[in-house]
Amino acid sequence: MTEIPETAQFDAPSREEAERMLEAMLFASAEPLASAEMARRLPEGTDVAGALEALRARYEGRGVELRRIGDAWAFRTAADLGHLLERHAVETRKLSRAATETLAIIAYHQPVTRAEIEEVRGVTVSRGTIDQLIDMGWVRLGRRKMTPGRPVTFVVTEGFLDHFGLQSARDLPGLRELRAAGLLDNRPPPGAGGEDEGAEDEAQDSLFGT
Amino acid sequence: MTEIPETAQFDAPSREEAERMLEAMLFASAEPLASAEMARRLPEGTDVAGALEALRARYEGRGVELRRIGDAWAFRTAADLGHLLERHAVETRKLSRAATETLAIIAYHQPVTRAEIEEVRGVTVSRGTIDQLIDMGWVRLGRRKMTPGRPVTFVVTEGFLDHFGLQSARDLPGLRELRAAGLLDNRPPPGAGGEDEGAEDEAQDSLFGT
Amino acid sequence: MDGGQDFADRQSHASVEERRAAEALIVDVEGFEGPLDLLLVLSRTQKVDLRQISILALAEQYLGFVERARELRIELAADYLVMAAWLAFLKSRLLLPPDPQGEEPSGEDLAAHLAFQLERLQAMREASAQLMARPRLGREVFARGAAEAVTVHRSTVHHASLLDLMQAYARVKTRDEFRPFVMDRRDLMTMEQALDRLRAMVGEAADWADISAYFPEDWRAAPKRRRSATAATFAASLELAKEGRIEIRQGESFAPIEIRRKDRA
Repeated sequence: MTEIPETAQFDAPSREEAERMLEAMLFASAEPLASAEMARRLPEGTDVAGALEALRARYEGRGVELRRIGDAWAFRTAADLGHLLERHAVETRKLSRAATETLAIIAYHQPVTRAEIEEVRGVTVSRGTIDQLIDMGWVRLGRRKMTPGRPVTFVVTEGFLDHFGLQSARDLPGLRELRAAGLLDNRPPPGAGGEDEGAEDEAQDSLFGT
Repeated sequence: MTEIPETAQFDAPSREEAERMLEAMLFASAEPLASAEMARRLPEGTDVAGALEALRARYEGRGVELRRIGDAWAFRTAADLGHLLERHAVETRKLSRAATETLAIIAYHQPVTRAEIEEVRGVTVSRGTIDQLIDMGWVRLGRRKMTPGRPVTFVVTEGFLDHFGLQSARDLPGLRELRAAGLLDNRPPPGAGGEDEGAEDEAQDSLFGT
Repeated sequence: MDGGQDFADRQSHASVEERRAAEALIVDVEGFEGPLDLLLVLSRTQKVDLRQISILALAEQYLGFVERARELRIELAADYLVMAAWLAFLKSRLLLPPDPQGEEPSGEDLAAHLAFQLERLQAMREASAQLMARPRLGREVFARGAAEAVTVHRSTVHHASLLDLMQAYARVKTRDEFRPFVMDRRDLMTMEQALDRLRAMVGEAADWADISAYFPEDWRAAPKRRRSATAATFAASLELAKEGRIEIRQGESFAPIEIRRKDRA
């Protein structure tokens, strides 16, 4: 297939006009354009090399620059402005169930060792869960326990109290209050995250009569 | 999702620098950028409107021009250079006469109900016609009309303005003449209902801001 | 409307031509977008500004068209016939003196509205043509070819409410109460365990003693473990009694269960 230069029948454009044409072509092209290719699309006799050089000079120091890449040319964002093409988006996500439970145990039992947390939760607590809580600034290391092995303990931070609007960790409502407030969950079905409400609670409470 | 302005901590840039920054952002984007979005990405206190105006003047008559499209801005190749760029042209489905007429009626009469479109065209408007215009991103649903049945209205989109190179719906070709000739009035057939032209006119006035 | 006289003139020398034109139109009926479109095309044959067209003449032309279509046995859509009926009505209104009561809209008003509709449709056609003739994005005007996408750096902030926290704690604290017993190996003494323990100890048991005396130290306090130890030890003692190694007694219902070594005399 032969390309018929669309504009070959016209006279060679002025330098100014040649620059405009190259500007438009380079802007619209998805890839760097070879100068030979640009020459083919411009009226015969156009000083492509000269116009490209002029165009490059015109854009020097601007927000976009005309760059030569091998035999081809392309507009590129000025290197120092790359940060404008980035955006920081912060997404708020609910804390995972494991993390919330671990946090709750630390808050209610502090200072508490990892083994104690596991004892209460009935499952092992992954290193990552506690790290996450520490990263969030809600949990920090407390004093070591005076028991064999001198295990580290975890306590909640000022930031935690602040976030949850508590004066001190002692302000956390007790189990009895939780139950009175209808906050006690029923048995979570194995594997499933059971966040079900009151009705069943009541039934189970009377059944087990605690 | 919360946006953290990346550069908010810096001082407002000089006009020259603001132009560079806008140039980079606008050049990089194929879609029009809302000025609010650009302001968000620039240091606080940047005179975005002023810099955009300066940038537009700078590019006037070049091969690439800065266009305003509603509240957004975009670089676009100059219309007279299209012949050089035809190789990039995306072959779009040719619109039927029904579709182009419906589009024009929506653009000139917006916000307009389907019944009103049918009134102008004298035939029923098939569901598919409006769907096609919506699919193309040229038409969207507007507010419901405060008339019995609260019918939905159709309006043209920013994509429409972008496609047809219009800054706003006020710039539609011949709009002023059509209005002056009363051809955009909603004139009910004699004997059908009251003379409620006043309210309609007001709605259109505020839309076209004349 | 100035229709009447004008129309009579035209009809005398233009009717043949018009009839021919109408026939040509009929062949083309599929190409029209409804009666209003057809009326607009017909109005062009009057070769005047749309504001000056004779609606009466137009009505005549349209009715002529419908008439020809009937003669040629061409099916016309219902809306063409509705329009024909309406135009016949309009024609009569235009030709008859206005109703002195004046309740109904006058023929002039109706004609004026039809003229307005035609003019408006024509205007929208022209507007649509002008719109389509504009330099269009992707055809004559182009966007940035090598768009650089904005990189979005996502970071996540986790949050929890006090309610989440309390519910989590309540969940943890009540989980034990509802844990399926098979999960609770720790707090469960099997009969085999109790049997092994009892076999080892029973040789010394010359005197009656409560079976709870045989529980391991750490199975005595916690109620759950104590219950399990009770059940397992009781079952084990039944087993040993069956083997003839011990004796069991209970003073009354719910009284402590006691065992002692059975001496094989």
